[in-house]
Amino acid sequence: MAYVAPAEVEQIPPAEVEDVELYHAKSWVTKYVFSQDAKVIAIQYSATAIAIGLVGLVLSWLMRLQLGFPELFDFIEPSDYYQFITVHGMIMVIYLLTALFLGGFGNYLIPLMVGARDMVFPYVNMVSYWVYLGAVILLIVSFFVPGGATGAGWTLYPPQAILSGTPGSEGGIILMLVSLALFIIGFTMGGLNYVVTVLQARTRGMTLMRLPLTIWGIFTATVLALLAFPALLVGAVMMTFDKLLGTSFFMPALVEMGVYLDYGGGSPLLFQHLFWFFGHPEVYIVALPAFGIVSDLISVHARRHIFGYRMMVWAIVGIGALSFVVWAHHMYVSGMNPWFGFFFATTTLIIAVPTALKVYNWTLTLWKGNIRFTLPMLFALAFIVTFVNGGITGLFLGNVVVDVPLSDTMFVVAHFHMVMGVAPLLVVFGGIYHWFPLITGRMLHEGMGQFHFWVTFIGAYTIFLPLHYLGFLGVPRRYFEMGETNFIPESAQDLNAFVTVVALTVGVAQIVFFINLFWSLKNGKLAGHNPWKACSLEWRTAHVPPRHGNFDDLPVVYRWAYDYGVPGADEDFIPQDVPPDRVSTGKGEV
Amino acid sequence: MAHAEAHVEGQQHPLGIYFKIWALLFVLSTLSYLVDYYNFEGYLRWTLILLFMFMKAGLIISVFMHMLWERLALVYAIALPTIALMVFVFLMTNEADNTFLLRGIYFLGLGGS
Amino acid sequence: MTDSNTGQVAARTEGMPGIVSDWSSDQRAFKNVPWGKAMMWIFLLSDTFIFSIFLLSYMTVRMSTTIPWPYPSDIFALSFGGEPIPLILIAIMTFILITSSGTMVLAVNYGYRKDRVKTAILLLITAAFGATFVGMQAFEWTKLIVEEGVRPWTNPFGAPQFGSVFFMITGFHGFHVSVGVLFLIIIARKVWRGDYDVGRRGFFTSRKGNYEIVETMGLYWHFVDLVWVFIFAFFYLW
Amino acid sequence: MLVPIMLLLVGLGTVVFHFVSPWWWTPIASNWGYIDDTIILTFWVTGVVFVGVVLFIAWCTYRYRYQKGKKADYEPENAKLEWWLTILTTIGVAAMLAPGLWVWNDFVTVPEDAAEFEVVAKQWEWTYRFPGKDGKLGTTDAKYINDDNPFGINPKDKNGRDDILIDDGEVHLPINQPVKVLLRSIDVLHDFGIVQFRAKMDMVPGTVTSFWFTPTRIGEFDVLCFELCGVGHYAMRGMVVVDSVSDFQAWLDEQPTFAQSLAEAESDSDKSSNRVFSEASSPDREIAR
Ligand code: HEA
Ligand code: HEA
Ligand code: CUA
Ligand SMILES: [Cu+2]
Repeated sequence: MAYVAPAEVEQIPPAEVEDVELYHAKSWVTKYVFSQDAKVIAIQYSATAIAIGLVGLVLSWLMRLQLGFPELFDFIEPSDYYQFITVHGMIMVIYLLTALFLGGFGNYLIPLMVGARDMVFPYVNMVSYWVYLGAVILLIVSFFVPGGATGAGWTLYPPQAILSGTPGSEGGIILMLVSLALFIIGFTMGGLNYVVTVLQARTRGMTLMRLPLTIWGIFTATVLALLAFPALLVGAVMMTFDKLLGTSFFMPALVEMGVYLDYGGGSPLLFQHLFWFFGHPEVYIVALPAFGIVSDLISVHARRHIFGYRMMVWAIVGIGALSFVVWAHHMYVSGMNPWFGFFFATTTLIIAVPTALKVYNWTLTLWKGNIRFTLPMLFALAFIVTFVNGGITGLFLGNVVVDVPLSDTMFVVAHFHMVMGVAPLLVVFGGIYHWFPLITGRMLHEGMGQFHFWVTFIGAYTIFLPLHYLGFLGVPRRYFEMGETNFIPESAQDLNAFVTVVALTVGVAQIVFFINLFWSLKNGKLAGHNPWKACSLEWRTAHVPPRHGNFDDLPVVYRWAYDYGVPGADEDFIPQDVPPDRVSTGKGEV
Repeated sequence: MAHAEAHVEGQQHPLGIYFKIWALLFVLSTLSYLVDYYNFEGYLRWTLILLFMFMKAGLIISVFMHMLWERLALVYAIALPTIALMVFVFLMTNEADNTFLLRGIYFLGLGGS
Repeated sequence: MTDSNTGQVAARTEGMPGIVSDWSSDQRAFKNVPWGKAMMWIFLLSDTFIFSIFLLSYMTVRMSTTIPWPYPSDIFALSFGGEPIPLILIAIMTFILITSSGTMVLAVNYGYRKDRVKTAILLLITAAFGATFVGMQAFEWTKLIVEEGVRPWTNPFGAPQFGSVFFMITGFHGFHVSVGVLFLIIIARKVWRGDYDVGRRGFFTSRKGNYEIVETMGLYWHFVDLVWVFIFAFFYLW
Repeated sequence: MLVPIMLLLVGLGTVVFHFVSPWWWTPIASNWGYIDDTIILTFWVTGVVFVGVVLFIAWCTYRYRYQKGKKADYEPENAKLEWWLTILTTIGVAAMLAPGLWVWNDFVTVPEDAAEFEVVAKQWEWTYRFPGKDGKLGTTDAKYINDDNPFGINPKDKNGRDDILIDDGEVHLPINQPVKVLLRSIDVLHDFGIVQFRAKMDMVPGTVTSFWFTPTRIGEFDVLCFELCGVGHYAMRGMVVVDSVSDFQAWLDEQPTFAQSLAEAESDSDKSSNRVFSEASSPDREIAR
């Protein structure tokens, strides 16, 4: 796979499809606003996702203020608090990470990395973004309708989500559901593009087993999303009907604040199954792209090929497939059929094996490498640490009987922030530091980057590590305030206050990151072609940043994306489109 | 192989087969309708319904949607993910049964507790 | 073989080795499958998940409710003068949808022969059958709502979920049919005008289309028929 | 140099924090010691892996830091190494899973001699019901719920007449007696959890869920709600008091039965005029199959 023998040149097949005809924008508006260029769409997606992510971040501060200093901030009412956690969770998982990884990184990198001129259906791709924007706007609007946004938790469990004891049960929940439905529709349009582009629009010589792992991660995540979102969509539709039409899909006979309601016979557990049939793949939807991207970051900056590439690909595919049969590990104490516990605990722990292999392969890539401590590498290292930490706490929760005392405590909150809130977000940052030179032609400022990295990594770790121990004490999640108990020590509150202070610090430190982004746009060091000396195709365009259509002539691929440190070659890397007979070997041209 | 193939990649088959399948679909639909008309009950009914359903679905997918002539790479890519659905359906039958049982015991007073 | 761009295609392996060689080849995993068709197949897979989960939810609420489930056979009976015939309207709708599938598959076939006129006419006939189907569904809904007093939240026969599921699933299916009819008409118009012969650009996409779109449309239409097979079996007959 | 040191510090810091932190679980008061054991086991298995991985990266970043002109080693795959890692991980996973499932089997197998009592949750308070002398709980339905009958007990079910109702959030249990807790909610999801018992379970309206345990320590234990149930979720508290058998019996004898509370309601019946439910509006339900 690695050092392609000259004989293989012969086997690069001819082009199967004619080169596409590009749509050329006629005006400023069609070029930058209603653009059909995947790269512009990617930037639109990313900017929107990050903007809404900042809203999520601010919400997390408000939550932390309340948790750290429960008496102090009387402008935060319990109902506000529940709205904050709900919208915070929803924004972070779906509107920020899913959109950023797939819509943002996916749109930018897929065509470039597979050697295509654009996505296969640029028009649909464009519509995808605008629908997504609509979903985001609806989400924001929901804060301003009477009753405010929904406070049902991001899991939106009925009956509670649509009954009056929950904030936002008047209008907020409906807007939330509609916004989700819109997100799914928009995502489906984009997602079909990503999948078909990877499957059907690769350049000559680009076999699936030569794809950079970034693409494998994004591709698999997109497939998961296309198959998992239907469950959420259906659940959302049915809940909307329960609320608006008075149907009883999820509503058994019940009493709302003493009033017997006209519902009967429905199954609240059904919604939970639907939600988690979506929800578990969803967490891998945000994890797999991170896995992929981090593999590339590690390989490039350790100047070493990724270790066990085939294993990495199969692990991604395997994790993706398995993620559809583990969903009810979120429901161990939901009152579902008890024997499910055996099934789901087993599948859940099995999924740890491919994940563990990925972790090993990352570390084995570092091993015997030539590691440069660039910013992307720092973030990648931090990812490994936080991900392993969060992953192993997943093993606690996955082992059904251990989950019983820990479920719905701060331990769960700590688990998923470490594994989802911190780890993939570090990869997002790493990815931005890595590809910013490609997108803008300039490097980000190193000093500001270092500061941002250390504060974010150490800070985020410090925020969430102690929360596990609150979970062991038995502090429940989604508590506006802990109040009096006879078993939780006073010191738990001090810990909470400490965590809040750290969280605010980390949050404020993000300002440095944004300053860096804008400052470097104008003043960053010029990057030139391929500043990191990477092998994959996105750095092999004629222009940096790549223009509409990406490549002048479509590249032909002769090798995998990880030919770093090939013995015999002069350089320590050989880009994918360098034919074997062009590799300079010191002994002269072959 | 013909070099034009890269451009014309469609499926061309003699019309005859479509008419045959068409007729067969009519027959199968009639049969499944008759299952109801003659009031078959219990397992016989369910088996027949499923049998005719799967036959119809199979014909539509394989002939009308041309799966029969597609390369296996596509066929499997479309078919395999449905396994996840089957697992889901299987588990939900158990879940629903369990709910039904509990409701019977605690709300309707059937059986011991 | 050289780097020519002529679209030479080597003979392909079949069977299981074919899967391996297709997936490990470059450029395309689905050989000979145009982009539009690949996209439609994957969309249909996603849509399969949607419908399956609708049906699964129906199964779950039906199995877990302790209130008797109404007997669809009687509810959907129709009498022409004398005895009520069970499910007769549904049976006719089934036949109509199958017929439209038949005309669709013919349209696809003529599309590939680039027979502009026949293709357009067959597409229109398909659309007409589709519209008839939707019309009959509207009739069925009206009858149920007005005469039988079935509502999404309640019905006179038994478990309230019966009505909810009925309106939701047939509604969602009917929506698919209606969208299909719309697109059939649009494509028929394009075929009729000869857009795919002269390579006229799409109004929105500014791209040239070709007759492959007819097959892609066909996939969608057959899928709608396919879904009906399952709805018929699980909702009306079970 | 900074990077390896920081990685080392993070790894070791985590371990140190674990061992010195004053926050750890609340002492157990039930038979579920096995659960704690499984947690400890999981800690050791995963802890070793965590420390191993972090130390290994720290070492790599030190040993293989960038040197100009150096080239990384080229070895894309190493089947033997990958197999070993797979096997070892599988063993590790199995070592945690097997005991876990074994304990879970205990958790879902209710012993024959378990006594039953019911917890009824509503927004945002806990109430409880014990079977009366007949040892059987009466059937219930949300439609029977009204001011006189907040538990929704079927008035026609004679098993329910002698049921003992506790309406004030505090319940007593006898020590060392296995109990099966039946969990019922009349409005939304709740979760009956007692940290010291290491057990919890959601209550789902429209069905009855359950778990079992044996209290092993006399004392008062806070009941917390562990499932988001609206704005009052955080304040939904109750208390379980574990008594000696005789204290428990004395307490139980003081509690009113359903029949008594109905009779009481009868006597001032005009107060309950704001009945929310009328028999006619919801027909009796029969079982379908
Ligand atoms: C990116 C997101 C992400 C990822 C990757 C994971 C990964 C995992 N999660 Fe997590 N999880 C969430 C996001 C995520 N989770 C979220 C958001 C929730 C809460 C939702 C809510 O309720 O609001 C949640 C909740 C959650 C629960 C439910 C808890 C509860 O509510 O009671 C469970 C239970 O099984 C669980 C398990 C796991 C497991 C076993 C993994 C595994 O995939 C982890 C695998 C990784 C490793 C294991 C680490 C690497 C391995 C090694 C270095 C070797 C290990 C060695 C040995 C095994 C010997 N998670
Ligand atoms: C990816 C997901 C993600 C992320 C990043 C975060 C980030 C944070 N979260 Fe959140 N959180 C969730 C997902 C996430 N969370 C979910 C799903 C829930 C459950 C909701 C529910 O129960 O319904 C939850 C709930 C939750 C709770 C529990 C509330 C409760 O149960 O009572 C708390 C409490 O401390 C909390 C705190 C924080 C803090 C302090 C941060 C941060 O401040 C951490 C530090 C910040 C950073 C490291 C960087 C932040 C930058 C951005 C987020 C945006 C900018 C982005 C780019 C430039 C790329 N979160
Ligand atoms: Cu009751 Cu939370
Ligand atoms: Cu999960």
